Amino acid sequence: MDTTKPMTLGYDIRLELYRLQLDLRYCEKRAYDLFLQNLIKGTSHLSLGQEAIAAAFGVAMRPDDLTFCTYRGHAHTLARGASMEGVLGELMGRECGLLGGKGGSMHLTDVSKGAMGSYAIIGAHLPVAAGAAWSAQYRGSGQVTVCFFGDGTTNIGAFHEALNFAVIWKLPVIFVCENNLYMEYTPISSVTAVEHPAADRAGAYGLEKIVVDGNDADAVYRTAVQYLERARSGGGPALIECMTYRHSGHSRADPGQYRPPGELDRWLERDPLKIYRERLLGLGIVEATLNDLEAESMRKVDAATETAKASPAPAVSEIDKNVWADGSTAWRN
Amino acid sequence: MDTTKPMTLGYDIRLELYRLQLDLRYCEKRAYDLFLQNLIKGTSHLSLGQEAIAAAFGVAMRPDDLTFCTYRGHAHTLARGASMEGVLGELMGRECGLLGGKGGSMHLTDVSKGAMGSYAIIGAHLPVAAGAAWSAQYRGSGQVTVCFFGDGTTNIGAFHEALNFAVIWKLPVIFVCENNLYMEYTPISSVTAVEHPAADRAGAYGLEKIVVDGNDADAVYRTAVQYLERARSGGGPALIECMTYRHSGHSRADPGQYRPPGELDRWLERDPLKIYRERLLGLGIVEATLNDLEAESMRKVDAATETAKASPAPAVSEIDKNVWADGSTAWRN
Amino acid sequence: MAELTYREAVAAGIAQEMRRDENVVFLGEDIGAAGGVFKATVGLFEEFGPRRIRDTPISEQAILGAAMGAAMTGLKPIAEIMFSDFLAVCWDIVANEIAKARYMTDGQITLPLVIRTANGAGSRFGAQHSQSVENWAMAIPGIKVVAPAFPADVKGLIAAAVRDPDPVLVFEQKSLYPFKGEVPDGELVDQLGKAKVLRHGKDCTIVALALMVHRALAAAEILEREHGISCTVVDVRSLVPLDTVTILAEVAKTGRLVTIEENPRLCGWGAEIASIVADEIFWDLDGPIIRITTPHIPLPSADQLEDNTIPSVERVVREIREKID
Amino acid sequence: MAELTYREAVAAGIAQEMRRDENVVFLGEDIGAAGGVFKATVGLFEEFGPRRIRDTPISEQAILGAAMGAAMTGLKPIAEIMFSDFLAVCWDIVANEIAKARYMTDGQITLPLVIRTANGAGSRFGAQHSQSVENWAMAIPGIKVVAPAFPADVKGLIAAAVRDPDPVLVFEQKSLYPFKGEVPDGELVDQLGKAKVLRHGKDCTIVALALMVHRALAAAEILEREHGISCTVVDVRSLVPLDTVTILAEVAKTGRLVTIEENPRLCGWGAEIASIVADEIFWDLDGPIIRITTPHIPLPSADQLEDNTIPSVERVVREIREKID
Ligand SMILES: Cc1ncc(C[n+]2csc(CCOP(=O)(O)OP(=O)(O)O)c2C)c(N)n1
Ligand SMILES: Cc1ncc(C[n+]2csc(CCOP(=O)(O)OP(=O)(O)O)c2C)c(N)n1
Ligand SMILES: [Mg+2]
Ligand SMILES: [Mg+2]
Repeated sequence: MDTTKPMTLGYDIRLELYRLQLDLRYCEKRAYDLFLQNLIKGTSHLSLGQEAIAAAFGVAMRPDDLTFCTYRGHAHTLARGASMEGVLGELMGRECGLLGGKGGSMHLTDVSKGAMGSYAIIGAHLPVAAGAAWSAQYRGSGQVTVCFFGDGTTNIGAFHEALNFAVIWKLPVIFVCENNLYMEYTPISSVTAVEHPAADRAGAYGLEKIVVDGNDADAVYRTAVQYLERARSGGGPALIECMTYRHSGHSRADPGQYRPPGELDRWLERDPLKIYRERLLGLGIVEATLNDLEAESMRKVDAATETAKASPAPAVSEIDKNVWADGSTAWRN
Repeated sequence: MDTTKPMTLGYDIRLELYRLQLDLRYCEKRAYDLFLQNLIKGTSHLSLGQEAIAAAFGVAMRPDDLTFCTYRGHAHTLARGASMEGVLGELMGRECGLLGGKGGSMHLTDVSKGAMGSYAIIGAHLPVAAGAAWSAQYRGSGQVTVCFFGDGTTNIGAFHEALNFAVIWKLPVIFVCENNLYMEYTPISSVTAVEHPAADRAGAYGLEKIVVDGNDADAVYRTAVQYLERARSGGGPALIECMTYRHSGHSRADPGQYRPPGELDRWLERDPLKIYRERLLGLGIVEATLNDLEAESMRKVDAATETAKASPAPAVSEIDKNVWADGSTAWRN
Repeated sequence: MAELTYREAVAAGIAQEMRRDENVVFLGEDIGAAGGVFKATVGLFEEFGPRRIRDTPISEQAILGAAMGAAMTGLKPIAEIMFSDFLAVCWDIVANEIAKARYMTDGQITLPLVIRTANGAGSRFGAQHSQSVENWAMAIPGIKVVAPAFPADVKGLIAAAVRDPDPVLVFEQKSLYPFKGEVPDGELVDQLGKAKVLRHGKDCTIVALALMVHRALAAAEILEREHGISCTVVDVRSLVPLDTVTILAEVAKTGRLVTIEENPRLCGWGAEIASIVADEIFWDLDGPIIRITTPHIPLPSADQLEDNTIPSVERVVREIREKID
Repeated sequence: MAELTYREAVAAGIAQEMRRDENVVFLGEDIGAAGGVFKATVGLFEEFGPRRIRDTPISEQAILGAAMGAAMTGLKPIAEIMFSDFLAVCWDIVANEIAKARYMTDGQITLPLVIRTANGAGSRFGAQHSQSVENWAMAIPGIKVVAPAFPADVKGLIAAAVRDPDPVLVFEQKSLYPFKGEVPDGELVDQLGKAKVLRHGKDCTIVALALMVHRALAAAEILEREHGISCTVVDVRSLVPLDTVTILAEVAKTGRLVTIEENPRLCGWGAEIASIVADEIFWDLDGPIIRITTPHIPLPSADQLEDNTIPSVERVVREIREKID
């Protein structure tokens, strides 16, 4: 691939990128509504405003590629093709949930789609992702592993160990830092020694510095294709920092009042869906096509919501299942 | 301080550097002899060949500065002024040992001399050193903390966390990586993504890259003075990589056979004591002066050995002392 | 007497000690400007400022390492680990460094520090944010461990922990943060290592901790009222030091021991107490020792699953009815 | 039957499984070219080469994380953590990730992996390299835990662990590495979750693990010969799953239980077994349950101090003589 010129993207790819961003946005918004109705318990971390990244990778990845993500993982899981009712059902603690209600919002997983789990301890999934990439390399499967995490994650030890490990074994893994400027309530800049918490550290692992506009699905898609291809052909890992912003608070409990006035508004101007819709119109795609996509996405979310709402609570007997591979939880004979 | 010109070192400093290197060398050699006589049990990690670093910092530090080091910490502890009988006694498990026989070779500590402990879990003492520096900053004591560790330590998570932490809080702490090319039996280059495991990562924490000849006590001393002064005056931390080599195996159990033929010989040519003796002679210091220093150092080691040998084993009743500040070990009433 | 919530009692305890001693400092993630993710440290940043209240990066090893280094050089740090589950990412600093430094150095190093952390289930957070891990700490020689059940104990035990010259882990049960209770006005300093007898009975002695104390009390009430079974309830409060004097005396009186533990079964504190009782007052026992614990599984997240996993009042009533006569 | 050392049995067990299954891979620090710091993996690198036997950086989280990621995608990794004390630096990966993945995903993720580690005291290594931490693992739902005492068990249990579809922690007692014993020729695959009765007696049942099994046997010999006290000795072998059937049956027969534990006292596996016995066969007991453990302190390093800290044959004899009649 000639990486000197920007890759030309066809209409089909572009429509797919829009469609997927819509799905992620509408489903996440629905999750928010369901909180307000108290149908979702526990906590929940939304990706509103950050959808371009998950969507671009979702479109760029091969179906058998592997995704690892965090508690803020609804979008990344959906982007691999997990069902909306599976996701919403899990958030609502229903039987139809991806994890039968056992995992909850922070642990969405759909192994059948290559969504290898959402991990809620900061940093832990980076070495796990490296391990999945090692396995792909060992088995010669050609799979690439993509591992998403936040800016705050770059200051924990596991980040460092995983990056070095992936490089020395030349593993087919892409580490994607979604820099949304904040950890929970604390700005990343106030606790990090460098400006770009991921990219400015790439050199420490012999990797190149890559910073991408994370609100521009095309930019993320081009970068994704380039490094997925490189990793797939044995060129080893990459560390990509995507600049973005979350529209809502860190989690359900957070109104986000620590953000300086005007900051959110400026970022809403750069809303990835807004940007992308305008771009498609500029490219001559007729508005009706977009309206159709939007309506179709909303129908899917509505249908999934109904399915999930209709699904019963998991049976209490499920508690005693699936610690072990034999399906049991027995620790004694 | 003008850091553009090399600092001129006076004879007194130079003789002190030689004297201290001799103490470290002779005492460590004695430890080796005592192993062979089976008077030292357990394991032991010698600094033979690496003495210039501990000695240079020992001379450069203020008496109330703080040292943190590893299981390979005999030299660093002695260099702060801990007694030889305390060190040898501890290695031999005697009552006169610095820790009364409770810690052993890997945990030498002499708080009265600012030797704040030897830590045997890779990486753990880096954040602890940062904490001591925080305390000095908070109390306005003007103390600087120096934290020694090996090349292999740069790949563990705690390294990363401590470096970032020290920089963002601008702590008066100097991290000194003694790169002796090997972890236990594995060359650092085979498992690290960059050539200089510490210095090539300094940029990831907004620090400058510093690589020093660790077998040249003057070079280390000059660097130490420069960054100790900077840290003391509020300029924040530094990460210094000292290139060196251990003459013996990793620990007592290791004959060091993984090293390529000729490597040890080349490094023996660059033995810090040999280099330094030649330099002093070249500077016009008469050989008799050096011979006297050598004899004096050997006398000290001999005397310490006798004291330690004469010291009894610690009383069994000591087992039940000093878990808690009240001197007891009680976990119940 | 003021009525405070458990979370307000946390801030009150810390504030009391910070006012008293300039060397008490507090660090952790989002504890300062934001007042903590559980809002348990609201107001401290405003009162004590950024020099003494320090927001940190997500670097738990650095947080506890820094606390350790500061404690050995004159400060009295309080460190927050946001959820107790995260102790796993800095367990080396707790178990291998902080807990062992004093003994290994034969007393040269003393570590007056406190680690506070939010422990336990009930919030639908799933298996990685809901564990009761006080037993991890109890199993490590060299750290003291407390787990208060009431706001007054929270304030008093945090104060005692700060004043104690040794490292103390304070497990705050996150399900109790909204719980309100009377807290005496003025300076309040409790004592580590003291259990409390909250109710006296004749038929069995229930020993419980944190949230389970409340369930034990509720169950005891029902057992008495509806089934004529009269229970002593002991709130352990402090796992290390352990108040075996009180526990053994209360078990000996009724002849029966029931532990109620939120932790998964294996190697819980209840096992330890059971083994002490079965050794030292075996001849006072009138029947089997019962442990009521969360089953030995990770915690599920959906409402009905979580509620049916940790010991409920109903389960305690049922098991005691079945097993104590 | 060949006579192998405990350390040779480690390599034999791993080699047997690597020959059988191409998906078994092995990673850790200095395990390959160097044959391991305890020389327990000598010859594997030569036989299986650098693709399957991988030396790693000092990055324990990466080692276990990599094992986990590989296990969920088709490999059967064996990971070495050099000293069991170092589990603390990667405890999150063990306790929060590996142990919970299967349950949290309701069975979507299965983790056929093995973690081997050198456990225990006796080498004068001091408090950070001598711990017996098998109880840390036992307390975590979702991992299986074995601790063999004999070379044949080492080989057979490592093989069983590799074939098991769930994560298994194998604690190798480092003081036993030079110990020699008969190991059957040919393929050897043991079974997880089975205790072994090594000696039958009438007066009490000693339950022990790893090195303590050898001390229990030696003590039982002396007690029988010199004091006329006849002891059953049960080697627990597997903490999870726990063979309560065998243990309860053997304790019921003698009416007395003595556990011998190398771990510091609080929350040891012996406490768990004591609590099970005191619940389920209380009426079969003829006297107090005795636990003989290392005191609840970090381990000292000097010869006399260390030797007088972990339970010795003499101490076992003395305590049983005093307490069992
Ligand atoms: C080891 C650990 N420490 C702390 C937390 C609590 N925590 C959850 S999310 C979060 C902020 C993470 O920030 P970032 O990595 O930027 O991701 P974002 O939430 O912005 O997507 C924190 C501190 C955790 N889950 N794990
Ligand atoms: C967390 C941890 N992992 C592994 C070890 C075992 N270990 C002790 S020393 C050592 C090598 C350290 O290499 P380096 O940092 O280069 O220091 P050197 O010994 O060369 O001075 C290893 C792996 C340990 N002590 N702690
Ligand atoms: Mg963020
Ligand atoms: Mg080295």
